[in-house]
Amino acid sequence: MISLLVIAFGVTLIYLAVAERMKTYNSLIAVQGLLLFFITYVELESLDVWHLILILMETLVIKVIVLPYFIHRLLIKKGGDRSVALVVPGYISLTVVSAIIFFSFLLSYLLHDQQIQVKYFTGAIAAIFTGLYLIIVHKQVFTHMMGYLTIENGIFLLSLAIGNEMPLLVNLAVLLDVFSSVLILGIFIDRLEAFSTLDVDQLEELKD
Amino acid sequence: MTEIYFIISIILIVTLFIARVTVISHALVFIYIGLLGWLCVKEWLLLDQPVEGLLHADALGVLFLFVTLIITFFSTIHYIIYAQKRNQGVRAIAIHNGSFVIFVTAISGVFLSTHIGLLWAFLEASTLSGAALIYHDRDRLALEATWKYLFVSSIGVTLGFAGIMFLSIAAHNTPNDIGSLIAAAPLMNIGWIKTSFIFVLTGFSVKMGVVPLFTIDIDAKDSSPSPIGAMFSGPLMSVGFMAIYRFYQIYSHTSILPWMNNLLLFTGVLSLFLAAVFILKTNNYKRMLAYSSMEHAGLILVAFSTGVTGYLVAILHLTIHAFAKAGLFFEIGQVHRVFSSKIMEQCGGYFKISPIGSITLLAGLLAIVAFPPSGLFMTEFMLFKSLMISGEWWIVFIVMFLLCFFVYAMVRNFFTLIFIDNPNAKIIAKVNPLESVPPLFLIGTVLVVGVMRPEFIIDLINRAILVLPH
Amino acid sequence: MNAVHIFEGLTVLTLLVYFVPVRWKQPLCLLLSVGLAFITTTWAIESFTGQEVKQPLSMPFWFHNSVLVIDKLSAFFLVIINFGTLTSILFSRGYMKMYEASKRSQDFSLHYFFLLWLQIAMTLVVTLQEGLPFLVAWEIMSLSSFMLVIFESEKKEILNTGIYYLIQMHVALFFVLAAFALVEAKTGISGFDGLAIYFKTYPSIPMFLLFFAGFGIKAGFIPLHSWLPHAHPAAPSHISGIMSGTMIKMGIYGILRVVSFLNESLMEIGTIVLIVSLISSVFGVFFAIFQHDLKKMLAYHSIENIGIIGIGIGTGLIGKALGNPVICLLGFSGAILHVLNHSLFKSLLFYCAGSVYNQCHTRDVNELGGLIKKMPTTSMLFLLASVAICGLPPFNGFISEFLIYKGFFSGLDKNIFISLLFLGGIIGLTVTGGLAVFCFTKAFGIVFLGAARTNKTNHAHEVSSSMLLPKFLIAVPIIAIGIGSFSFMPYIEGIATLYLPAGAVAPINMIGPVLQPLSLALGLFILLFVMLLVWRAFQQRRVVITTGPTWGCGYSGLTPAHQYTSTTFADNLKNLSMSLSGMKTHYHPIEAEDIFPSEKRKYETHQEDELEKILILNPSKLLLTVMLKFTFLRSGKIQHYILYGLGFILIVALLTIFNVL
Amino acid sequence: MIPATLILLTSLLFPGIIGKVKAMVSGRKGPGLVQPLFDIYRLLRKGNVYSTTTSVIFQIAPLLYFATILFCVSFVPFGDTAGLLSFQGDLFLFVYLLGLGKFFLIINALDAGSGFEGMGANREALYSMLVEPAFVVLFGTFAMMAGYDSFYGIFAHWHLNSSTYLVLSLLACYILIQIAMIENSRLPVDDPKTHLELTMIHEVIVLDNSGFDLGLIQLGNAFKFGIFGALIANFILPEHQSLWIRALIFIGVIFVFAVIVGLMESFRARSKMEKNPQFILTLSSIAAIAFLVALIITNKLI
Repeated sequence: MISLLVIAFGVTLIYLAVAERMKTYNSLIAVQGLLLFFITYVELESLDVWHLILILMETLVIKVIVLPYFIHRLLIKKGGDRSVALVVPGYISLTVVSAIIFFSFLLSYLLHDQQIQVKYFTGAIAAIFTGLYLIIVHKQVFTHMMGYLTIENGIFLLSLAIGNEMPLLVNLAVLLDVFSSVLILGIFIDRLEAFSTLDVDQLEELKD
Repeated sequence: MTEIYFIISIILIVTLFIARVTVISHALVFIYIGLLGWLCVKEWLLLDQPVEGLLHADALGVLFLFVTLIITFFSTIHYIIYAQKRNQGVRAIAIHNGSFVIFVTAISGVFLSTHIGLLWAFLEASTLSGAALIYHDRDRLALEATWKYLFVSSIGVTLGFAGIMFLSIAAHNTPNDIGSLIAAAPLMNIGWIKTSFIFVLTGFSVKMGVVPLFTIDIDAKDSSPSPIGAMFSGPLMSVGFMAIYRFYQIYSHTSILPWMNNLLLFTGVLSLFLAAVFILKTNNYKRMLAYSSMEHAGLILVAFSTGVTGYLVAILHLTIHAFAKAGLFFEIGQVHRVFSSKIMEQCGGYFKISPIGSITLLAGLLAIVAFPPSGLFMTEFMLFKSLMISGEWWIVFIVMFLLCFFVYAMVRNFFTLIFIDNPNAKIIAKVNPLESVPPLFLIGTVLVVGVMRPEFIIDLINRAILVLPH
Repeated sequence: MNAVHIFEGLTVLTLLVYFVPVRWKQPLCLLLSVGLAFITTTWAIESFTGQEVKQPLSMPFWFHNSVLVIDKLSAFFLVIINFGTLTSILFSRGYMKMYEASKRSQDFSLHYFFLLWLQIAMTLVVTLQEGLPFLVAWEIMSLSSFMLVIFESEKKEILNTGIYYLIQMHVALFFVLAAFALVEAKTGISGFDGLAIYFKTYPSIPMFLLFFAGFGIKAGFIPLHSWLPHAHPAAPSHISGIMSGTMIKMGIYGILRVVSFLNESLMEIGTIVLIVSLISSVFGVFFAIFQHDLKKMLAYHSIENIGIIGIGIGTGLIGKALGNPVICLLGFSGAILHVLNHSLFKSLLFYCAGSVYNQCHTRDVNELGGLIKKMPTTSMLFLLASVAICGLPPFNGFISEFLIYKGFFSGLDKNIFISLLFLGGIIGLTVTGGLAVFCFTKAFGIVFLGAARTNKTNHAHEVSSSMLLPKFLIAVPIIAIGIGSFSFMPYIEGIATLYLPAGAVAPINMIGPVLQPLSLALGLFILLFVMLLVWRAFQQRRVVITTGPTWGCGYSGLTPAHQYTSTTFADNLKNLSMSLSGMKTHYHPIEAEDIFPSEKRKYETHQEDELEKILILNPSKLLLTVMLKFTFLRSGKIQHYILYGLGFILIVALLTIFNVL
Repeated sequence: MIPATLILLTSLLFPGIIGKVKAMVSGRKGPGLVQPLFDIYRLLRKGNVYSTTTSVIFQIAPLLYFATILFCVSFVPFGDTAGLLSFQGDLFLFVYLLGLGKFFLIINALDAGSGFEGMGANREALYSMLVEPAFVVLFGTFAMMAGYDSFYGIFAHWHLNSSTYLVLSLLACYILIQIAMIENSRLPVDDPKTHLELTMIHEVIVLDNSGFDLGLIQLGNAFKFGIFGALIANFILPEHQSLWIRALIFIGVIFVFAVIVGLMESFRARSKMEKNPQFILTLSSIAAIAFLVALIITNKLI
C-alpha cells in the first residue's frame, strides 16, 4: 500500500519534469499533497487528536486545497497559464529526474540505516533534488515556486522517514512558516507586475 | 518569563500594523526596544540558571542580544530620519515598523531558542519579515532584490531544515534540544552528521552571507534602506553564525571536528576570495560595504576553523564588525541621500559638503579595513597568531594577500568619494551634522575597543565557548 | 605626574589643532611638537649618559600597560625624529602659505594633526618593545604619513599615489605582523623579547627575511623601493623632508633592532644584506640621474643612501660573523652615523627643493636655471647639501663613508670569499660616489647655475626667513659632524657596541682616535682654502675685472636654449647603460598635413622604473585581469544562485568522500 | 716636507718637458722647458673676464680645485719617509678630495651656461666616475697586502724583492699612468693639442675661465701630474738609501714619466668618444686582475 503511494509520488516527480502547462504543475503539487496525506494517515499508528488535526491541516487543507487554489487564482490573474518555456528539452529533464530517483534509491540502499524507512527516504531525497533541478532549469517564477513546493514536500516526507516527532509547538511554527512563505511568495509574484512577463530573465539588473 | 516578551511583542506588532499615526508607530518601536533591553538584562542575569523550556539564551545568545539591541536602537533612529527626509507615507512606515519588529523578534528568538526546530522556525520568520523590509522602497530593484532574497533564502533555509532532519536521523530518538543533543553527540553516526553539517552550512550561509548562497544577501543590503543594511550585516550575520554555531557546538563532541574545521576554512577562504573579486568590480558604495561584510564573515569562519584559540577571535570579530559596519551603513545612507545616488561615478567631494560626515567615513574606513587602532586589527592579529599556532602559515599569507585587495578597493573608493570633486555629482540634499553623531559613536566604540580590552564581551565569549572541546 | 603623563597629555592635546584658527595651527603644532621633543630628548640624553630608561605608559593597552624602553639605539633615533620633525614644522610655516588661498581650515587641521601624530607614532615605534603595540604604532605612522602625502588630495593622481603608498605600507605591515605572530606563536612571548628567544631556538634566516621584507619596504631597499619615487614628489616638501629624512629610517631601525638579536647564520644574513644594499645604492643613484623631477631625483637618492646604510649593516654583520670587533664596529657605526647624516642633508635638500617649488611652481629641472642669482642663500645651502650627500669632504657624508671604507679595507685580507665580497663592496661604493657626483653636479648646475631656461623663474626671489631658518639649523650639524667628527663618535660607537660579537673585548672608544687626524686634515684643508681665498682677493684687487657674454666660440647667437638640460647631461650615461636606464622617448604623432615629417617633430623623454614595472605593475595588472574573470559568477540569474548551492553540496560531498577535507 | 717640495718643483717642469718631447718627436724646436711656467705666471697676474651669466661659483670653483690638488700633495710619501701629513685612511681622503675638486670644476663649467662647457662638464663627470674604481681597487690591493690604508703605510711596506711584487708594480705603474692621462684628459681620452672646441673635455670646461682662475687650474693640472708621477716613483724608490739618492731617483722617475707621457701623446691618436668609457673601464678590470694576483701572492686563492 505505502510502497504504491511512494511510487506514485515518484511518478509525479517524473511527470513534473516533462509537464508543459502551469496548470499541470499546480495540480501535480496538489496530487503530491494528497499522496502525502494518505501516507501520513496510514503511517500514524498512535492517533492522538492534536497530531491528527495537525497532519490534516498540514497536508489536506494547506497542501491540497489552499495553496493550489491560491496559485490557481494567481495563474488566472497573471495569465501565467501558458505553456512553460522549457530551457532544456523534456527528454533530458526526464533522464535527469529518473537518474535522481535512481541515485536516491542507491543512496538509501547504501545507507540503509535501520533508523530510517528506506522508501520514504528515497522519495524525500528524490523530491528535494528534483525540486532543485526544476528551479535550475526553469526560468519562470511560477515554476520556481513549484520547485520550492516540491522541495517542501520532500522535506515533509523526510520528516516522516525519520519518525521521531518534534514537539507540537515546533511543528506548528514550522507549518506556519511554510504556509506563510508560500503566501508571501505569492504576494510578491502578484507585485511583479512591474515586469512584463514572469520570466526571471527580467530580474537580472542586480549584478556587478 | 521569556514568553511574556513574545506575547507583548506580538501585541505590539499587531498594534503597529493597525496604528496609522507616524509618531505613535515610532513610539511603539521604542517601547519594543525597551522591552528588548529588559529581555537582554533578564537573560544576562539568568545566565547561570539551568535551562528550562524552549527559550533560554546562553552566554553567546546574551552577547548577540545586546548587539542586536544596540544596533536596533540606532537603526530605528536612522530609519526615522530616513522616513522624514523621504517623507514616507504613514502606511509604508507602519508596515516597515511592523515587519521590523517581527524581524527583530525573530532574530532574538533565534538567539533564545534552545530547540533546533524552533531555531529554524525563527530563522524562517526572520527571512519572511526581512523580505518586507527590503521591499521598503517599492521600486523595481527593490522588488527584484526582495524576490531573490525571499526565494533563495527560503530554499536555503529549507535545505537547512533537511540538515536538521539528518541530525535527528543521527540522533535517533533523542529530543532535538541542544543540551540533550550535545549529550547524545558521541553516539551519532558520522555519515549522517557530516551530511547534516553540509546541508546546514549551505542552507544557513544565506543568512551569514558567505559562500555558496551569499549573492542575494549582497542584493538585499544594496537595495534595502541603509538602516536595514546595518541590521542585515550586524544582527542577521550573527543569526547565521549562531545557526551554524549551534550545529558546530553539537558535532564538535564527535570525531568530525577536524573535518568541520577544514570545511569552515575552505568556505571562509572561498568567501574571502570571491568578496575580493567583487569588491574590485563593484561601483556601488552599498554593495562595497556588503562585500566587505562578506569578507569579514569569511574571516570569521577562517578564525573559527582554527579551533580552540580561534573561537574567541571569531566571535569577537563578529561583534566588533557589527558595530563598525552599522556605523558605515548609516553614514553611507546620508551620502546616498546627499547625492541621491550610491554609484561612485555620481558622488564626490563629500568633504566639502559634510566635514564631520567625512571624518566619520574616514574613521569607519579605518575601523573596517582593520587599521589600528581599530578593534578589528586586534582580532586580525589574534587570528593570524592562532593560524600560526595551528601551523597553517600558508593560509596566513593567502588571507593577508586577499585582505590587501579590500584595503585597496575600500580606501580608493572612499577617498575618491570624500576628497575628489566630481562634476557629475549633483548635491540634492543637505545633511545635518548631528546625524553623523550616532555612526561616529558606533565607530568610536570600535576604535576604543581597539585600545581598551572589552572585558565584558570577552568574558561572555569565554563563558560561551566553554561548551566547545578544549 | 611624571614625564610620561605629560607625554600622554600632549598626545591628547593634539586634538586642539582642530579648534584653533588657521594662523594659530602651525605655532600650536610647533609648540606641542617641541613639548614632545623635549620630553623624549631628555629620556634620550638620560639613556645616552647612563642606563636605559623604562617609562611605563599609564594608559592600558589591550592586555596590559606597555612600557617605553629607551636604550641607546632608541635614544639615537629619538634625537633624529625630534630634530627632523621640528625642522619640518618650522619649514611648513612659510611653505604652507602657498595653500592658504586654495585650502580650507579643516585641511590644515588634518595636516598638522597628522604631522604631530607622525612624530608621536615614530617615537612609539622606536620605544615600544612588545609586538602588538609596536605594530599599532607602526601602522599609525604609515597612516599619518599617508594622510600627509595626500594633502593636495583634490588632485586625482596625488590621491592614487597616496593609495599606492598605503597599500605597499600595508603589505609591509603584513610581513612584520606575520613575523611577530610567528614569534608569539612559537615562543609565547610577544615582541622583540620573544624574538631574542626565537633566534636562539629556531632557524634565523626565514624569520629575518620576513622582517627584512617588512622593514625593507618601509626603508625602500631595491626591489622593494617602488613607492618612494612616487610618494615623495606627491607630498608637500616639508613632508617629503620628514618622510625621506626620518620616517624611512624607521625601517632601518627595525632592521637594526632585529639584527641586534641575531647570533646564528650571521654570515649568510650579512651577505644578503650587503648584496641587496649594494644593488640599492648603485641602482638608486643610477635611476636618480635620469629624473627631471627634482623631488623624484631626491627620492631615488634616498634609496641610494638607504643602500649605503645597508652596506654598513652588512659589513658589520660579516664582521660579527668573523668575530672581528673592528670590522663590526666600523660597519655598524658607519651605518648608524649615515642614518643621522642622511636625515640631515636629505631633509635640507628637500627643503631647498621645496623653496624652489614654492618660488617657481615647477619641479621640472629643465624649466629652471640661474636661480643662484635669485635665491643665493637657498642655492648655497643646496650646494652644501649636495656636496655632503655625495660623500665629499669636508662634510658629514664623507665621515660615514670613510668608516665603511675602512671597514671594508680592514676586512680585505680575511678569506677569499670575504675579500671578493668586500672588493665588490668597495667598487660599488666608489661607483655610487661617482654617480652621485654626476647626479648632483647635474642637479645643482641645471637648477641654480647658467641662465634661466623658461620664464617660470622670472618672479622667483629668496624665500622668507621662516623657510631659511630650518635650513640653517640643519646646515650647522652637517658641517659640525664633518669637521669635528671624532667628538661625536663615542656616542655612535656606544650604540654600535650593541652588535659586538659575543665574548669579543670591546675596544673602548676605538673610532674617535681614528678620526682625529682626519678632522685635523680637514681643518687644515679649510685653512688652506681660506688662505688661497685671501690671496685671490688681494690679486683681484690689483687687477682690472671686466664682464662680457659667455663665449660661444665665435657663435654669437647663444641663447639659454643652447645650455645643457638634465636630459642631455645624462645622455652619455644613457648611451652607456643602454636599456637599463629605462629612458623612454615618446614622439608626438605625425599630423595629417605634414606629409614630409620635419625634423622639428616634437617628442618628450621620461624615465620608467623597469624594476617597478616588472615587480609591481605587471603582476598586479595580470592579477586583476585574472580575478575579474570570476565576476561572471554574479550573473544575476536566480537559477545560477541555486545552482551554486547545489554545486557546493556536491563538491563538498565529493571532497569528503575522497578525504580531501 | 721634502716630498711635497720635490713634487711641487718637479711638477712645475712637467708641462714643459712634455711639450719639449712632443716638439722634438714632431721635429720642431718647440718652446723652452719653462715656457708653460711663464704662461701660468702671466695668467696669475692678469685680470679676469667674467661672463654675465656666471655667479660666485665661477669665482670660487677654480680656487677650490687648486686647493684640493695642492692639499693632496701633502699625503704622498717619499719612500719610507711619511708624507707631510699622513694618517690611517688618507687614501680615501685623497680620492674624495680629488672628487671634490672635480665636482667644483664641473659646476664651474655649468655656471657659464654655454653648450660647449656643458658638454665638457658631463663628460668630465662621466669619466671621473668611471676612473675612480680603478684607483680605489688598485690601492685596495696594496692595502690588502700591506695591511695599511694610508699611502705611507702601503709604500713603507712595499718591497721590490720578489718577482710577483715586480709584476704588481708594473701593473700599478701602467694603471697609474693611464689614470693620470685620464685625470688630466690627455690622449687617448682627449687631445689638448687640438683647437679648443674640439678638445671636448678638459680644455672646454675652462673655456670661460680667464686670468688668475685659469692659471690656478693649469697649475693644478701640473700638480696632478706631479702627484701621480710621485706615486709611481714610490713604487720604485728603494728603501733605506740616503735621502739624496732617493731624491735623484725620484726626479729621474718623474722625468721619465713626463717623457713617456710626451711620447704617448705624440704616437697616439685620440680615440673616438664612444670608445673612451670602454677604455677607462679596462683599467678597472686590470686593477681587479691586480687584486686577484695579490690574492694569489698572499695565497688566499688556493
